[in-house]
Amino acid sequence: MDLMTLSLIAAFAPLVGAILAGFLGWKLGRAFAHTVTIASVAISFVASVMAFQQVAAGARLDAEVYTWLAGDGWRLQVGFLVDKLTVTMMTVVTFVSLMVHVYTIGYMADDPGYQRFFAYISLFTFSMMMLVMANNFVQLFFGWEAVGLVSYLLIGFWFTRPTAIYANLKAFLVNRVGDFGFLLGIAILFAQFGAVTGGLDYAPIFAEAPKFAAKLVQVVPGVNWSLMSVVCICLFVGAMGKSAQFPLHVWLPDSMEGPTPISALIHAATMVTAGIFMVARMSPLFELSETARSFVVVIGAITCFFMALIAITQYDIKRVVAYSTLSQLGYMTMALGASAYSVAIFHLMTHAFFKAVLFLGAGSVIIALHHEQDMRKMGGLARYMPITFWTVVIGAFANAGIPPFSGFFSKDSIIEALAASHVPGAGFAYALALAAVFVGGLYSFRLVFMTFLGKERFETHLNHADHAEHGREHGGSGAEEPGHKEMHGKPHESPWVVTLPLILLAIPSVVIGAMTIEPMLYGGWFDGAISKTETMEELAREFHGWGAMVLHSVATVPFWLAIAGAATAWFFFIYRPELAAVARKKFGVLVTILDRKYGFDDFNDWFFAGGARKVGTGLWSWGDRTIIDGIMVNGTARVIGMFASFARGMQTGYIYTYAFTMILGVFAFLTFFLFYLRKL
Amino acid sequence: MIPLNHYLVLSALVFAVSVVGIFLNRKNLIILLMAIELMLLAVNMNFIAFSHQLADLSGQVFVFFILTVAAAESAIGLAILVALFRNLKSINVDDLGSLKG
Amino acid sequence: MDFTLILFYCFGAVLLATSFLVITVRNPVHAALFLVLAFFTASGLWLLMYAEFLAMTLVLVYVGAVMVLFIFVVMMLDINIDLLREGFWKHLPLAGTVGVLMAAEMAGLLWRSAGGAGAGAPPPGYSNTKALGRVLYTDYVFPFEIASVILLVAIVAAIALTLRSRKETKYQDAALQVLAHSAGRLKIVKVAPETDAKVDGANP
Amino acid sequence: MNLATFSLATVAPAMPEIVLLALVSILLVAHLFFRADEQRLTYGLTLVSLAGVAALCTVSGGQGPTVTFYGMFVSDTLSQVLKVATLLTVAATLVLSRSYLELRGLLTGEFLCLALFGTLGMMVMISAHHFITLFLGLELMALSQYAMVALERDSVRATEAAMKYFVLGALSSGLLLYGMSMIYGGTGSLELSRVAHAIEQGGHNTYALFGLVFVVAGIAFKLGNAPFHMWIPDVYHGAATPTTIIVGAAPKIAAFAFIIRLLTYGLQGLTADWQPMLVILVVASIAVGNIIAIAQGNLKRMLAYSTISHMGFVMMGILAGNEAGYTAAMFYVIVYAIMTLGSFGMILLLSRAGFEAENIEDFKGLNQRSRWYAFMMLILMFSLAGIPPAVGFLAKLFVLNAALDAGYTWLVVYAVLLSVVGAFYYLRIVKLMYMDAPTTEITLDARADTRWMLSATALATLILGLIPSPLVEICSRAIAATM
Amino acid sequence: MLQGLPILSLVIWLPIAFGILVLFVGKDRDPAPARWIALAGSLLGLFVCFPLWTGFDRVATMQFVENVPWIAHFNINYHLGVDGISMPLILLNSFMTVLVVIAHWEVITDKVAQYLAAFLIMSGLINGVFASLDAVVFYVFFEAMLIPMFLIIGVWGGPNRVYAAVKFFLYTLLGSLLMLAAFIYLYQQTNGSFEILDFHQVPLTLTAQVLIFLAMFMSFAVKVPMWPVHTWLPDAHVEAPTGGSVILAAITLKIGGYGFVRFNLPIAPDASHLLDGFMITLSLIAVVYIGLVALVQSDMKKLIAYSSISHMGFVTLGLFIFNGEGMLGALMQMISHGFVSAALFLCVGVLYDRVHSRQIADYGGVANTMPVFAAFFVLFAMANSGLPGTSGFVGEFTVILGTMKVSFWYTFLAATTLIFGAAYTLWMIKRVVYGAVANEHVAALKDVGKRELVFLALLAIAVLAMGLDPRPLSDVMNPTIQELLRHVAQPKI
Repeated sequence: MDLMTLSLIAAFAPLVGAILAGFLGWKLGRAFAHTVTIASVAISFVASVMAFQQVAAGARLDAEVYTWLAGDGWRLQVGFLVDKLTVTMMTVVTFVSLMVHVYTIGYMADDPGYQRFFAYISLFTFSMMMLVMANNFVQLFFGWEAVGLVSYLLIGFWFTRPTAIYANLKAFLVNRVGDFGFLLGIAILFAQFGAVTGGLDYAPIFAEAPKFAAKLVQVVPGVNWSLMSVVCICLFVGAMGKSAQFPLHVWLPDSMEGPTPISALIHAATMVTAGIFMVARMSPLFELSETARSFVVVIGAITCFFMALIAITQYDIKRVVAYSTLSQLGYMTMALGASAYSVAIFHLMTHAFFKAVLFLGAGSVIIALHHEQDMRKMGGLARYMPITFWTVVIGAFANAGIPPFSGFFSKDSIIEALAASHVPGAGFAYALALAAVFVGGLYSFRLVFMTFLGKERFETHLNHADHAEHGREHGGSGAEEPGHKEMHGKPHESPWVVTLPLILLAIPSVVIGAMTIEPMLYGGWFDGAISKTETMEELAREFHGWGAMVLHSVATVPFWLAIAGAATAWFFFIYRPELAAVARKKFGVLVTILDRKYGFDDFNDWFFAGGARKVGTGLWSWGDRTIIDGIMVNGTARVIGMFASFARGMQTGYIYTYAFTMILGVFAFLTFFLFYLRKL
Repeated sequence: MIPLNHYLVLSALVFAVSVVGIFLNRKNLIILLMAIELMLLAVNMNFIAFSHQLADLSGQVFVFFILTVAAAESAIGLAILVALFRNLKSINVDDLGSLKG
Repeated sequence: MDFTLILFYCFGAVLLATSFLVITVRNPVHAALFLVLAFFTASGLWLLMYAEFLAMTLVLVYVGAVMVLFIFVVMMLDINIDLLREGFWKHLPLAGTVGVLMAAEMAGLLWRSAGGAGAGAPPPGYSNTKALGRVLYTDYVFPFEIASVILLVAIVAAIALTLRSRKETKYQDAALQVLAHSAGRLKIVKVAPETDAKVDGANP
Repeated sequence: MNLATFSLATVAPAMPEIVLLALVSILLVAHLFFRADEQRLTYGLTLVSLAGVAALCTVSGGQGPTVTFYGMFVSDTLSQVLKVATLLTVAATLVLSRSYLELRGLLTGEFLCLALFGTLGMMVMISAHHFITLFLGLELMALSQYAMVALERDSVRATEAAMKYFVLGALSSGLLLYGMSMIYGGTGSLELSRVAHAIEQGGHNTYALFGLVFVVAGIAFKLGNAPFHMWIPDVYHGAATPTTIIVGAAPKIAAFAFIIRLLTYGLQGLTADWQPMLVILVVASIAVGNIIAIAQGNLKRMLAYSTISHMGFVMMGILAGNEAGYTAAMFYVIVYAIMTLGSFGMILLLSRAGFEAENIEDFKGLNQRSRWYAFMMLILMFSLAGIPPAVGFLAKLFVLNAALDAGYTWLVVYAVLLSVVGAFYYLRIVKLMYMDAPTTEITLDARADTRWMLSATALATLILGLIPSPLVEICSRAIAATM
Repeated sequence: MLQGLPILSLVIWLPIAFGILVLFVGKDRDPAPARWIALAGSLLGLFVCFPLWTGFDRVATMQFVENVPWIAHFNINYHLGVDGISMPLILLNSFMTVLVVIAHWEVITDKVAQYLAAFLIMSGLINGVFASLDAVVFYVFFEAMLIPMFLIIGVWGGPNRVYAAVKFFLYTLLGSLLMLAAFIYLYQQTNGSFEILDFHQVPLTLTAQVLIFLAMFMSFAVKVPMWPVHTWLPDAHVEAPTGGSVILAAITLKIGGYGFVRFNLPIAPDASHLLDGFMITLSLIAVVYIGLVALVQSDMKKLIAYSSISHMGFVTLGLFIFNGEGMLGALMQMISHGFVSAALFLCVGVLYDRVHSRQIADYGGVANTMPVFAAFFVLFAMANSGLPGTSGFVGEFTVILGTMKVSFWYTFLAATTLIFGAAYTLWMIKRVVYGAVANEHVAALKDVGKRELVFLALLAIAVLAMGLDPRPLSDVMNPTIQELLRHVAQPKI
């Protein structure tokens, strides 16, 4: 099969699955829904792998599927660009998606919205494929928004929960803020390049871009900015929204209101990395603007470190993982800023696996505990659910960047890249990245220790007051959940549909880093898809194979920082668990700040949401109702009415008034002629 | 001979007086009707003066018709007045105010 | 200043004075009489312009017919004269001002206009009446007919408006009496008997 | 001077008038011989007379102006058209008001004869070619109407209205005559063509100008232009509704003819002088009519004020001072007569014995009571408001077009803005009919002739709106033949 | 099949004829015949529109031209024709009429025949508006259309319907009468022609152009509506019955946009260029200000009404940036908004028919009892927030692309609709559709029936089809747009 056919199959098979499940699922039942969607995603995966092989063999596709819209001298198309970057993403996306589909059978077994859920995740897979396979900005934006839509639908999947529908609205709006920037970026590209490129396809724009490298524009009158910087920053704002970078990160923790499989699939492995993918895809543009990269690296650093800190104080298992995701996304962003695009993609890939493991593991725990998510009510689960435990441990190791797990290779490469980079802000980023390694070790193992080891706390948790308090603490996240009332006996290991994906994902979490670092980063895999950069060349000079890297790591700071983090976690949560509370008290202010997530949510609610409502109310009641309607419209009517009553009074009913008026009229005419026209 | 403008001014003054009579009088409708006769008199004077000046008979013919019409007019006016008086028991101009606004 | 001019001024003064009095005097009978005087002076003025026929007609038609009609109506309608002058002084200033201004404007304008000496006396043997009569039935036959229609209308209107059969007068219409028959006088109404059901319903 | 100069040829152009006069005279005598309950015979004869004369008008009279009776009388296409329009309007009025009149005992021989005399007066005016005929026609019409208004003689309102109408009408006649006397002095003639000729020859003419002021005032009174409008609301309100139509519809056509004959033909040379006066009239009329109408609760009064504004529009057409303007004004005035017939006809339709449906409130919920007549009224109201597709819009369009052509852009904008104000009160009627609940359940039981005639007039406004070309052509040909 | 027939005349008069037929046939007691005749009429009306699409040459000239003298004396002709701008709007209108007839079926029980007749007649009149090439004919249709709409709002509307109806009527009338004055002026300038195409060619001074522009602006800005003459719209929408809101939002607002394209731009190109800042400013105010106002509405229909104003801001923005992208985007936005706003109003109508409230606060958790409906509602909401893949995206995106060619900050402000649009629409969705069942009314809701499914599905298909493949539409529009832009670029002074 040629690449085009494969691409079409890979992209549209999940759509077909989604449509079948969505429209016929309610009639044909659950089995039909999951069969058809899993089959469709499996087909997509197979097609992706076949495409991978072809591309690996040197094939490349950049072709139009159909013209979407055209005007005078420009046309916008739907088309596929399948190169090595794309196939990497395709394979990862479809694989993780397939795993999540299977996992869902177990996780959502009792849910009344079973078919709907499958339709959604298949639709998501389609959207994500459209996003990664785009050969132009329009389709990219389509995919970009479509994954946002599905994310919205899935976060709000349990739509009777107030927190869920709050979270999905928030997620969509925050993403829209990012999309706002993204769209501006696209528009600038079109405005500047459109005349030459006749559209928004990548290839001609990348080809043209260097000619514009020195072009200056005045966005603020009088201030000259580099065009490419403006474009890249705008585009990156989009990435900030989708990849939850500071300060648009606020939606991601709340998005944990959605069912866990989608937290794994969308909010960890695939969708949130779309921003990273996009920037990597745009590397020819970003390479033209140091300012933009500097911006990127700083944002990434801030996200990476500060979000990791929050993870330490969270008790909700999914939120810990979510903040960990934020932090990891920060790493990737830093890598992008440091021009190590392939490293970012590399970390994206490894992260996809290990974070999926963590989420699905967490989900497994949650099923076992009948939808309990508070880690304070867990502990000691390792003995009841060994598979989950071991896979989560693998995930935690990878997450903490302990060699030789996959996360180590990617994370270490990022830190190396930061050290090698000369972009302004790289030094700052380097420092924060190192600090984040420590924090990463700490929260990863805190999670493992609190959940799986230590005392068993899950039996004693069914206290309603306590429950309510916890609900408040987490924005009401733990509110009513179907089937979550009583604990029936001990927790037990999840069924095979849950554990199989865990295992299948855990394997690459371990090995994928070691397997692919060399070809992917230094073997020229991404040549032609991602710009070659100085940073990468410098890294390449230092790289001597994965084995050497592992061995060498023992002599580096990050390794020991990660270990230190893990050790700290052990100290506080296994060795002296009571100290955790003491520390919490001691650092009360800090903990409060972290608990309140630096106040972003409050600020956003107060300033943006509240402010917009206030301004809207003001404009409505003052602008529309008082000034325009009250004074201008009804006021005019009133004035005319008053005038009418007054004029009506002149019609007195008496002949002499009438006669007098007539004579006045004649008199006026006479005077008019006599004095004004001087005719008489 | 008497210049034309003498007649014209005289009739203008009579005309003005009659007009004032119409809107000054607020009590008696009959006076109103008389003022109208006076007004037509002024007009007639004009016509005759011009007719005389132009040595053209048509002005005088017009006056003839005006006189006829004025007679008919006063007949109808007085008839209306009588009908009104029967309804209103008054010919006070001020009482003629039920239709207004 | 020749005699006619003096005559003009005299007549003019009387005409103005009487017209002024017509609109100001209290008693409508007096007003009517002043109007008669005004007509007389006007007819004198017209004579100065050799419009003999019209001068005569004015006296005959107006003084003889129209003013008699006026006085007749004044007499017929029993009017409280005292009430009729109320508020005269209140309205005088405004009405007077406008009147004076208008009169001044008109008079001033016409005074300035080409004076013209005025045509002289008609040639001897000229009969104003004859001349008028000649054109009236030829050139002006159409308006003449219309004028007659107007008079007809006045007659019809006056009768229609004022003729009335008094209510208190009893007429006998024999034709109607003959036409009367029982059906128009007597009506037999069928009253439905009260049914038991209704009684039951009313007394549960 | 030879009395034998009258021949059939000289009399023929006036044949419709002569026939009408003869018929009225016969009727006047004949009706005395009918019993009170046989007055429908008089009524029938009246209609037959009107129809017959209208038919006669269409056959007699040619294209170009034929002046006869020594310059007293002119017959041309304009007179032909306007006479037919007048006669039909009067006939339609009588058909509409038959049951109303019968129920109130007003359908008397006097009423019908006076109506016919009034019509004769209008015809004389329309064909006038001389100041005297203009004046006599006007007076014949006016005197008949004074009497007709007062004919409901037991009604305080009617007699009061008649008195006001009479006094003010006489005052306006006085003004008109005064003006005519001045024009006579200025031009030395009373015949319109010679007047026109004299003005064109004469250069500046103080007398004529001075007279013009009074003439325009007199005309404005007849047409009902502010500030000479004040009789209109009271007379429309006070008179019995059929009389209101008689006073309100056909006389506007005659008044238009009066203007055409006097201002645009006789005083053509003074166009530049009467235009500014007409501007004042238009401005005042449109404002007064539209604004005061808003505050009315009585439909007849409201329509009266609406008349004032409509007459402002007619004047606007005249104001343009060109053929297109006169054509537009003529179209407008004919259309206006039809709309008046219809809108007052609705009042007749809704009225019953002892009940006058003249308050706006009486139209509440008409749609529930009768869909058809609510719809008819809707058409009429939108036509009056100048909303297409009813013909009122086209009438306004043509007039505005003419005014703009003459350079009165600001006036057009002004008129247009006030039309919006005007639309409000027409809308209010529609609102009451369609959007309010009826206050009474009484079904409409008007007689078939009223109903058919009303539907015909209302549909005519719609059909003329869709197919206006014939009427436009007639108007334009009539005006062209006169100029 | 319909070759040789006067298609545009059919398109106009067929619905009107059916409307009159319905009026006569319809009985208040038994509305069924009226309903079926109306349905037949609307379907037939749509059917005769098809040749317009299939037989349309993708060029800029006027097609399907009919030209018959109407009032020869004033050189007014019954001149019809469509180009790439008007033809899609006619299709849209005919389509919407079918939906409205379907939508009324069980909902309207009072004076059914009159209701349907009003809609059918209005449909024909609106087609006339789009097809007229003679200014007076245009104006006749333009104004006549107000009458049925006035009645629809006033007779079948909500509690405050009279105020809304009168406000709607007078607002619109005020604007349109000034336009009439401008038409007359142009008639003089062209030496006696009311042909719109002649208006396009006539040279005018800048002052004249500005005045004409402003006069027509008054008319079309009210229709669009642009800030600050928009306040009739929320009132009218809220009070109108569902069908009225649908036509009002989907079609009549488009007449405003169409008017700008057909009249303002080509007749007064220099004034358009001179006043573009003014127009853009008003458009952006509409987008931002109205977006914020929409956010705080507690009445669903009012919210959608304000959202309409905000979306129509994109239309005017796109028109006055003078490039192909903007123009195409504006036209696309018009069509799309037709589908989307109609769909949203129908959705609200579906709820209103069951609960008899439009207040957001009276709902909550509708998705529990009406899942199918909720799916449609969310889809249309997404289209309203301009999600790619739905029709709402096409216009907004293209306009934004075009605007960026003009100014960064214009684009910046315009693009805020991405945020505001999503905020107000989805917040409403959150409060209405999602959540736990809020009260017993919601608990008692029945999901959409077959009839409702039909119109919702039709609209959903339209929204998605246009979002995924707008090209056929753009191919129709593009030649006309190019021609128009060429024309507008040439000074007329």
